Amino acid sequence: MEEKNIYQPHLMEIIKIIVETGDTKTFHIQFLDEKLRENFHYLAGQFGEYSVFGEGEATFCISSSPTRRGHLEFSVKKVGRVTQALHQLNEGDLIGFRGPYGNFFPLEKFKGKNLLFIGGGIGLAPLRSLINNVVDTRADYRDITILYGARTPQDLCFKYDLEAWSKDPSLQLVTTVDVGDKDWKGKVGLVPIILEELQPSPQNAVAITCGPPIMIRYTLRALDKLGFAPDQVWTTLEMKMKCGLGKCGRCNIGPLYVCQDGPVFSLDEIQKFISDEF
Amino acid sequence: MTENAQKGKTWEPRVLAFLCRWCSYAGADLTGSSRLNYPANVRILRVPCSGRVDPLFILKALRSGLDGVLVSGCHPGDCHYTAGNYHARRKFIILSRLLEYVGLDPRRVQFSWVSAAEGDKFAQVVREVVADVKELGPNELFRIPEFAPE
Amino acid sequence: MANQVIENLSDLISLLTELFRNGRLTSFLGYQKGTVKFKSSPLIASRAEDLAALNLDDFLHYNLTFYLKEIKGKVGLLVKGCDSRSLISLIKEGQVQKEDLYIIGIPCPGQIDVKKIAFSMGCDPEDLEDITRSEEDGVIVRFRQQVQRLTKEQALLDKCLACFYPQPLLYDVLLQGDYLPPVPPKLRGEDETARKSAAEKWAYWSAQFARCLRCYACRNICPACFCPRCVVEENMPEWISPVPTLGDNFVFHLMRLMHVAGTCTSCGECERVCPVEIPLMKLNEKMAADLKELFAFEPGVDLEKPLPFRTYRQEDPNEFIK
Amino acid sequence: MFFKINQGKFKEWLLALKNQGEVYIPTKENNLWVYALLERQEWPAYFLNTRIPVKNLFFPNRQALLSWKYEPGSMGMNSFVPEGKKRLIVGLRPCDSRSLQLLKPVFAGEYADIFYLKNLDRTILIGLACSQICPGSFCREMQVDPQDSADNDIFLRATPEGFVAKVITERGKGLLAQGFFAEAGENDWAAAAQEMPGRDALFDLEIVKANLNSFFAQEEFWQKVSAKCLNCGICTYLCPTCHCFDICDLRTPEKGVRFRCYDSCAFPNFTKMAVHNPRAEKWRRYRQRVSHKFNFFFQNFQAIACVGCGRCVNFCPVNLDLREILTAIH
Repeated sequence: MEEKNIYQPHLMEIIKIIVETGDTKTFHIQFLDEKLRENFHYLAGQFGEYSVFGEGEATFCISSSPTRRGHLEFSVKKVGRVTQALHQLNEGDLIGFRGPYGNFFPLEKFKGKNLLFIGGGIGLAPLRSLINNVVDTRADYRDITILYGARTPQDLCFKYDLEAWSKDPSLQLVTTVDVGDKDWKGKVGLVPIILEELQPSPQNAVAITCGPPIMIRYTLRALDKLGFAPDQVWTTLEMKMKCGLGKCGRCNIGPLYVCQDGPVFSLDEIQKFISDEF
Repeated sequence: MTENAQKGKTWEPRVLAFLCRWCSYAGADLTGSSRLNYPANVRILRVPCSGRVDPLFILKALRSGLDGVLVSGCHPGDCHYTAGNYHARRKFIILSRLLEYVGLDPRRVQFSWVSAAEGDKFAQVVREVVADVKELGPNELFRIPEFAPE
Repeated sequence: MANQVIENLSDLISLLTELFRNGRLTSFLGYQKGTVKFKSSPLIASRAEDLAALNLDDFLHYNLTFYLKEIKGKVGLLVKGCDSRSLISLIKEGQVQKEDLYIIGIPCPGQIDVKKIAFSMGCDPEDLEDITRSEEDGVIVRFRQQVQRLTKEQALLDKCLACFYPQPLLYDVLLQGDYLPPVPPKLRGEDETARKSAAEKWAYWSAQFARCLRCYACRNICPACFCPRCVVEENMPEWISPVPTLGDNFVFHLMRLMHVAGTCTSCGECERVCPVEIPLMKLNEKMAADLKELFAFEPGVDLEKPLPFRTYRQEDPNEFIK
Repeated sequence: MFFKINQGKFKEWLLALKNQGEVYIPTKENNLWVYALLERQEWPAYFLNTRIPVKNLFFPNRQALLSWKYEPGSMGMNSFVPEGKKRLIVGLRPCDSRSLQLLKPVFAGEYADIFYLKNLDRTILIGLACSQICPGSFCREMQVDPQDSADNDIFLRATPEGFVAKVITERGKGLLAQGFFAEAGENDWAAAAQEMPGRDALFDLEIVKANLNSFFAQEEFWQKVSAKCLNCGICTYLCPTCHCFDICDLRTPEKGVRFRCYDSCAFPNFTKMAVHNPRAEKWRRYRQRVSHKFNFFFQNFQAIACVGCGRCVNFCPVNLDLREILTAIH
């Protein structure tokens, strides 16, 4: 029998911390084990279990693109015990990492299509992995539109990415905030409303969305109005997880375990769920 | 056998002292400024009033491996908040008796009234508490077997 | 119509039906037949039609007042003498308003202690075939083709044998029937654990607490544990780890005890539900004895006297403080 | 292959088994039955089933997964290696031995949990036929035969003189070839079967299974049946097949241990996230428990995660009877 302890994390060093907003930070981490740095592979949409030793483990998606190797990135909003402990760490500190777990965005299916990304707040993190992946293999896709919203200009995450995307002539980036300030030059309004204003065509398109539950709900309605079919809409779901391995029993939606069968689902799949418990 | 004892060091107890900021903390301060000695085994935590000390704090301290706990506040009648120490006293006697009932030596959790003028009393109380806890030995009551030293 | 006496169950049902009809009640808590032997089952009625299942048998262990944590509105409920004390505690704690309740006192001839009977017969409670009350206050037990008569001392819960208040202390109506006579004020048989040495006590209690599974049944069934968020669920900071180590179990049980001090009426529900037989009643009774000795306080007997930790006297014991 | 043994020899055999590894037998401790290490205690003349299910010896409530220690400039991490010592559990009831096999696919698979699998691998299971139906149980409805079980290495049936043993696996056979047992035949085995008191089946499992999907959406039904529920963890912690767990750290300033402990779908915190709890209401949690056992588990592993042992029925503090709910769904 193979003697591998599936609950044992790899040690990783925090090599860089970026303060995104008042309560969100992005961590750049690197495996201590040099072989793992080389051999570790994942796909956009997958997640990991990150541990602060003594405080516990928490689940976050890997927010860096698999095309940009060397280190992993993940972003954390300070909401609970582990996230608070993460926020207290410094560059050079060690954390644990298990992964990658879960499924991923089916990039094969997206090839040759127009991509529409709709993100809200920290929900840009999983999309960002995919967006940068797509940007690095730009030739495979047609028009790319990114719609990203936050409460205020200060709450926009990944400002460096937003800047890079806005400069990229092959992308269309639209940012919006609920409440602007005097320096704000982007749009003002809720994401679903701006989405309807944009009038993206569902023709040969795929919409990928992630954000707070309330935003997702209204975004899905807006997409429906715009003529997007359920199998053209993709999202990633968030559930409480402990093991990430389909064993601990809390992230299920009906018989599906989000940690194994998800977190990426098409709206088509979601509509067939037996349960609304997510 | 504790880890320290195994390593050949002499064991020194760790005692946590909750001191009310108006009396006992000032008393401890006076001990220092009067250059009186008291054992360095005590770690001081300042609280607004002895009434602030929830029995949970005391239990948690024992649970976390501290060898003894001292709670000290103003003398009856001297509470800055009029009656905080009277209320505390009721909780403490019940807790103290419960601990005794389940077999925890009551000397591990002790209480005192020390005023801001009683620097010498504070030193004396700490000496007594530390001596008691030393006699009782390390608090291994809640030792977690998986934590056994390698 | 306060303190009216009800003759029998069918009169009670018609009274309750009337109360449901005229909107005086939105829910009713009672008993119905249980699905396993020696157990009844709580009945939660939200309509007059549900009352048909109401049934009073020999096994009415539940202290129904714990459902008041969850079921709000105009609630009618059945209380035994001991349950009425929990109710008084809850009213004192401001958890329920007496005006919202419709309290029906029921006769309690003392509740049968199945575990005690099984223990004295040298078997498990599951092995007992039949228990019926006998004419002379005891019970008749059938067990592996034997029939045994037990006295009430052998058959009833210890708390019932030491009960000062078999008649409810608070009620709107009272159901007629047999009540256990109140015992003369003698405390129940001395607790032998209290006389042991510190090391023996620790050995005993650590063996008890080490078993705890942390299923929280004791907390959830406790009428006095009404906090919407319990300290064990707090994790910033974490006071008590969910891992069932001896230390955390110990802190959990003692902390719970400190939190219910003065509200806990030693109804014994925590000990009854414990799946690993931790003798929690010993702790409750120890606490009750201390409160009585030190502060002359008896939980759940009068609505006026302030809770012990909400008040103080200057002459409270002080000699334990340096 | 069948063997038989008399009472006296059986006790000697148990003691001899101690040379093979740790022997666990049903023992009454603190007024409740558990499987305890065989030391001086006698083989019980009579017992129904243990209070704590046998899963506790395979998937304990406190399993240390790994430890760490901060050293100057770095950190050491150690995995707790599961023990490899051989064990023998004697007196398993058919329901409990079935549960061990039911849990296997959960812990096996792509991410194999060595803690459970190694425990299963190192343990020889010696089952024992029931002599009585436990209160609250519905094993026969759940297709567990109280008189026979293929989930053990050896299965025993008690007779007035001793036991008749049926050998199921090779490693079971090895244990009987020790001079304590005499050969027996099919007829001895059949004669040792005890008549279990009859009762009409409460429900047909196939129909329950078929109906669960359509019952899932019936909010009112679940609200009604879960009204009594206390949200305590007894039914899950005493359930031989419930396997949900939590992972928690305990630490001192310089070192710590990561543990796995039981968790229960009945607790509101089980699924609670920072802003949202998908199963905040009691009826959802109760529905999850029933649906997981009888529907979702079946969809994932083609088996029902319930063995009908009746512990959840018998020890429920408020007599919330799973059988009634299954009957209603039927």
